[in-house]
Amino acid sequence: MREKNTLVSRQYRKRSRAGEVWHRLKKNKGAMIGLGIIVLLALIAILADVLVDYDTQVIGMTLKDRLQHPSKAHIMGTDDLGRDIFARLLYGSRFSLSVGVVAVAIAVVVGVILGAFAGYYTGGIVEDIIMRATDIFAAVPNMLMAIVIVAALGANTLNLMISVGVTSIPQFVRTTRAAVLTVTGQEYIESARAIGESETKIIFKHILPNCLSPIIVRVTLRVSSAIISASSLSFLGLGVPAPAPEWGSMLSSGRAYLRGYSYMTLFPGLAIMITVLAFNMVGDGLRDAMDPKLKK
Amino acid sequence: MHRYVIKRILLLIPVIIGVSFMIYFIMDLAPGDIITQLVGEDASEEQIAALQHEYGYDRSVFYRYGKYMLGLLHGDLGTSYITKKPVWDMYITRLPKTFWLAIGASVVAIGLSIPLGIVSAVKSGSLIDNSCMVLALLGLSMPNFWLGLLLIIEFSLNLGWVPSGGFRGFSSVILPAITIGTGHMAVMTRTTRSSMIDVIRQDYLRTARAKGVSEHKVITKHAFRNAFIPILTIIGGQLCAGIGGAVITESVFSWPGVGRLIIDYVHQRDVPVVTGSIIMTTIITGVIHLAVDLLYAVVDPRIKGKYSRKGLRLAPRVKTKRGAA
Amino acid sequence: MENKNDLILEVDHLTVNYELEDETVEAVRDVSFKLGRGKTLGLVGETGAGKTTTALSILNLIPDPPGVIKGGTIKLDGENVLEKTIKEMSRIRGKEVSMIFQDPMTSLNPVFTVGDQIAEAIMIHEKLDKKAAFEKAQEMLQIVGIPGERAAEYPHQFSGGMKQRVVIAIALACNPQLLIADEPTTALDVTIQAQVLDLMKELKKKYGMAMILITHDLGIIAETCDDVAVMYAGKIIERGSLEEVFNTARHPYTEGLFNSLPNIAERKERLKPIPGLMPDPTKLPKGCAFAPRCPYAKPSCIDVMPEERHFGGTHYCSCNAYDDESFHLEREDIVL
Amino acid sequence: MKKAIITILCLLLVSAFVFAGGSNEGAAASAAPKYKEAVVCADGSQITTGDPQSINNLQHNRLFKCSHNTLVSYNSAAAVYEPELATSWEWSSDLLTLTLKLRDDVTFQNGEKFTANDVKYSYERIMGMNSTASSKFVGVLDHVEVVDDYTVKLVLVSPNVDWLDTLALPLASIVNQKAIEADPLKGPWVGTGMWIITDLEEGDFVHMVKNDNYWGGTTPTRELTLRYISESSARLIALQNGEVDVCIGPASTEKGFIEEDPTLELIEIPSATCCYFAFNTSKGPGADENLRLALAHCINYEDVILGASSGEGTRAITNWGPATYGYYDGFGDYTYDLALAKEYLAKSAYKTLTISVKDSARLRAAQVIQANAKEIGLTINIEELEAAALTAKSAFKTAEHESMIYTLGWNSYGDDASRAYGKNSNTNKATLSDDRVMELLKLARECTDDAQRKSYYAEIQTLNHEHAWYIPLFYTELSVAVNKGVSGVIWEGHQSHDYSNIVVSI
Repeated sequence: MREKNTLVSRQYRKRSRAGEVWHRLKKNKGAMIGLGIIVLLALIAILADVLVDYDTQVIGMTLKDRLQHPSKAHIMGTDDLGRDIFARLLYGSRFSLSVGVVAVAIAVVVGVILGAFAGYYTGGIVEDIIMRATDIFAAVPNMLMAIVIVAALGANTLNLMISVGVTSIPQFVRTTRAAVLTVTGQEYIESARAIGESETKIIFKHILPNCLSPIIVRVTLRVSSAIISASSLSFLGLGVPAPAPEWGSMLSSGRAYLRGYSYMTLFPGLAIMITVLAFNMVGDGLRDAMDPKLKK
Repeated sequence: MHRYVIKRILLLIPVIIGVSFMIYFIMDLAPGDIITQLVGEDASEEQIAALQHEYGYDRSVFYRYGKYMLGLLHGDLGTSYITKKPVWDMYITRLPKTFWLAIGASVVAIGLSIPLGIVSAVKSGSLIDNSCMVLALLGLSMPNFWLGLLLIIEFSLNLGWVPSGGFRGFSSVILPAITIGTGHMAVMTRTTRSSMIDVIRQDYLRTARAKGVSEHKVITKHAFRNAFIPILTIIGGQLCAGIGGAVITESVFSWPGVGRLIIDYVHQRDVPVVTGSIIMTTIITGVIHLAVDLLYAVVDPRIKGKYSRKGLRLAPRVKTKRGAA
Repeated sequence: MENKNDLILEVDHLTVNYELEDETVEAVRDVSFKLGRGKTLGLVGETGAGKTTTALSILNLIPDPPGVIKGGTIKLDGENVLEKTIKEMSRIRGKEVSMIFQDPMTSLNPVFTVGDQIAEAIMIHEKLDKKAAFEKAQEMLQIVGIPGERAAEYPHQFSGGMKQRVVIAIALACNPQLLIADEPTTALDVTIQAQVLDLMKELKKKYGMAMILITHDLGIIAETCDDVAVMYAGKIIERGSLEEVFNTARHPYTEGLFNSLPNIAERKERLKPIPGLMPDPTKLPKGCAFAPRCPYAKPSCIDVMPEERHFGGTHYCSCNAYDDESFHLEREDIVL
Repeated sequence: MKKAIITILCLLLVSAFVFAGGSNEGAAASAAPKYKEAVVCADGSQITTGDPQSINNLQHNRLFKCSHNTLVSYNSAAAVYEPELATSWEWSSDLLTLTLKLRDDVTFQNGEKFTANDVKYSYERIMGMNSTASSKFVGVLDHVEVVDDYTVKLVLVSPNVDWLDTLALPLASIVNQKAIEADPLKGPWVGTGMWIITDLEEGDFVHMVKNDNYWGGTTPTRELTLRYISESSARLIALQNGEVDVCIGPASTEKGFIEEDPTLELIEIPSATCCYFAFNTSKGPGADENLRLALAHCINYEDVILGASSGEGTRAITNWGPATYGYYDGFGDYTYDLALAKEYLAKSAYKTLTISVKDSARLRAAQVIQANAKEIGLTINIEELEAAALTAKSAFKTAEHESMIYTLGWNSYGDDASRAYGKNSNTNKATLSDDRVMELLKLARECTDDAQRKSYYAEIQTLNHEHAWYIPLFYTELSVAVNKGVSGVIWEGHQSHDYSNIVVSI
């Protein structure tokens, strides 16, 4: 074992760390499939305006065509207002992805900053305040917290992002703090101090880059659960307002039609499922790729 | 040990105060207030004024919060604006149902995830590993109400095996427990897997193998027990989430649980019910976390020593990877 | 010695690779050696030389993946362990052969009492019930110098040296005929090292078992072993009795090992470390792996795989320098 | 002798058939109808209280119609007020005093005798309650006089010819003083009704058992449970599974399953619920009549019905209950005329409008209207709000909404229009305070001449048509899915069905 690990790490020393992670990620078929799907979804989201016309295809309705099962004209059928589900799904990627990404971005920015402070100034009042506040936020179950926040702020896309984002903050604070703590305790930080590098240089050059991997992994996994949270809130009528074709609200608007017109829930459901799956596979892959313990 | 438990319980107090403050203010300041809910749409001004006075809405939110907290100090969770019942009574009738659902979901999640996670870890990197992980992820990525309704249609309507909803004995727990449990699967399987992978490469497993312990026992006894702590953390976390109520699954299965209690009264702006229920959830969650931390000591004797040591600030939280909760 | 029945272990042409994603590490290359009953073989070499892999192969415990035993046979008491089923292997492990690992800190399962861990081996191999096994475990603890009452304690309550004693107790619990000790004292304090070594020697004598002692500490070898094998880059490059190897080392690498030892008698002399590092095990040269570091190397050494040269008795070494009959190591000049 | 024995045997046999009640199952099946002992009715709204005077909504009304009684009741089929706890009543000539004679054979479920004092106690309790129910009494009823044990006088503040209707509402149920004083929480559950509330878990169910001492008759059903199943699909599945016997409001898309199932029956009830578009006429774009009329003429009403309720609804011409006193639609509907709509819009300064909605049917209607409005260049934003937030936003005094889609269940009496048109009413979603309308409402309230009164109401509706404060959209169609054996329920257009006499034959 011991012998082997030394051999392996020597072998990888040739590449940069990011290159090394990428190299290992490339070997992971699941992660690459996931990454492919995410890139595709991102492209669809960016090109949504080119692919479909928002006014006529996405929100424009032809009520005589309502509730049509999938056919050549409408490959995923039409919804209860006669809109083409396929067009709405394509355009909806924009909302669903942005809800997931922005929510997590909010959580990351706030969480990482707070977590880094808490981790770097350990033992002080700063840490105490931050961690106690985090405990309080984390004590309330995520979904309830999100519901309460959306109820207070009102249901719209931005508030949805905020509420999902806020509920994810404690995770990022804790992850970052833990990572900073581990890294700060490492000998190379000590040696950086010993050779007299400045405090800021230590934080930015040595500590933060080495904390990235748990945070990156957490981000990919959190994006997918943010998408699910958003769709759950949509189910409760607290989601992206109509007629925006957010997948979660499409899914929940189809719930009354589940028995006769299951395709109305099937396709948005699949879209969510595939997206979540893709982010998770990438997240898992990244974790495996970044975790030295899992090297083979 | 006692000191530790007492310390942990005392540490809950600031959290409760923080949570109550946060929830009370958010709820109180949310648009729409209880007066309109209570008095209906064609009330006179006098009526509204009388009610505002009765509920302290003619004064500042700090006054209302202070009054509420004063009651809380005496163990009073408040009285519902809507039903006029003590919040404690309302909460406590819902709690057992939520509790059984949370337990059921955990049983489903544990029963499915741990075998999957162990197999994944043992066969890590293989096709089996990947299929296990995808299987586990399917549970997570399938929206709960969708899965729930599909299960009702199949097992209740078509096969007639179980009731379609409501809390009616053991058989009624099965479907909602599966709905929630499969959602927990992804995280738990992943945790089991990575924790087992950590452990599987430990020297003491080699020692065990070297003394002739069968491979099966090496994994299930020697490795699993060591890998169990992060899994225990996840189980605790999911149990806590369950105690908070699974709003959506409860809706689909007409389950009279805590989650729906809270959301129904959020919609009606019944501040005491929402605040009181969330405080109770916080307390129970805190107790579960404590129990989990104490269980660590049972699973891993090394931790026991840390609890009895003086001056310990916090629990030796075991770092875990929680993806999606 | 030559009689087959006197041999407890016979390793022939053992080759083990670690097959990584895009490279293959040749950890053990065509290793052969024999060990007589009751004898002690010292396996010496640098970290990464393949000592542990060789030892693990004997128990068929190479982590797979990525480890693959590519070829060879390992006959334990005349039977090839590489052909055994998993079930048969678990009957052999701990019963016929036991192994003590390098780091006592990590070799014990932290969540079980030491008594249970010793008793487990006894229960598996001697079909005793739990109570009887535990009693025997307590006896074993006493044998290794730990009070029997401490059987109910957990590993973290023991010091490093005590843990290694527990590991030894586990290993000896079922009177194995062969004990493999993989750097049993490396992780211990010097004072404890001596205690543990003494204990091992004493127990070995008491039970009359054979032992393979893996170490890079030549002092320990000198004190404990009957035979010595020196490994370098997955090959045994020199093998002989203790006296033969210590007094008349034949391989330049063995000489290098001796030269890098501090000599307390003559402190003025500077240490002479072997220059360079072990070669990348994924890209071993065609010829002698030591050639790049060898002070005697000729250009041809890199390309030509050295053959075994026998020097009488069991002593041999793999070095092409001996093609030249007049070749001898510098060290011999000093010693002789 | 033999003959006699045979005759006796035959008689016995026949009598066995005739008299076999619940005791002999095999014999009874073919002869007398057999009924389920326990009946369960499922609804998508939850019951939170057993106190009839504290709340006024559909699901609670259904409960209180079982557990409690009112002095009078309204028979919507015959459109007459009928005696319930009161046997007869009489208005004074100034329409300010109503004198009621009460039944003398009624006891409460706790054994207390019902007298005029209970009426006084109950009504005074409502007046002091500050609940949704109490606003119907406060400002209308001045005081209650007990004349003797079985005669009571109600003195009103101002004449109100629709006062009897208020008395017929479940919120005017008679409760028992002793019970309430003994247990403030469960005391109000005690009524004089056919069903005794035994267990109430809000958000789950209300369980009732039959009151064997009920003054008004009996029923073979022994237990009645009202269950809350929020998801319509799950509710229908529960019915199909036989877990419940009545399913209120099955999803319109799932009606096919009811028709397919031979054990189920779909009951369609003519609805009194009107879905309409309301502008906030007090400020903003809603105050601009041209914008209102532009929208009125560009909406494709058929599409709205199709989109909002799968086509199950009837076009509404006027914002009035179809069975409500004073209904008038002589002015005809708004024509679908884009050119006209554009003309109106051109005259308006506003080109955007926000619609606030709260639930999915209204959301769908709003989306259709949004698409319609686009045709004439009017941009509509949809704002989805929680019920509580929307109620607050659209409250009369503090109205902030621009427009909304609202659904009002119309009662049968004319003054119900005050809810939609009256000043200070929070259901006046148009925030209307038009002087003429207020005057007309008051005139109608105090008028006993039928034709005159109707003309007042017709004028209100005509004014609304001209100014388009409210744009009527459609009357929702009500349906209830039931187990085929269900009978005895009085289905109401305003949805406060009376389950008291429900039986399920098997």
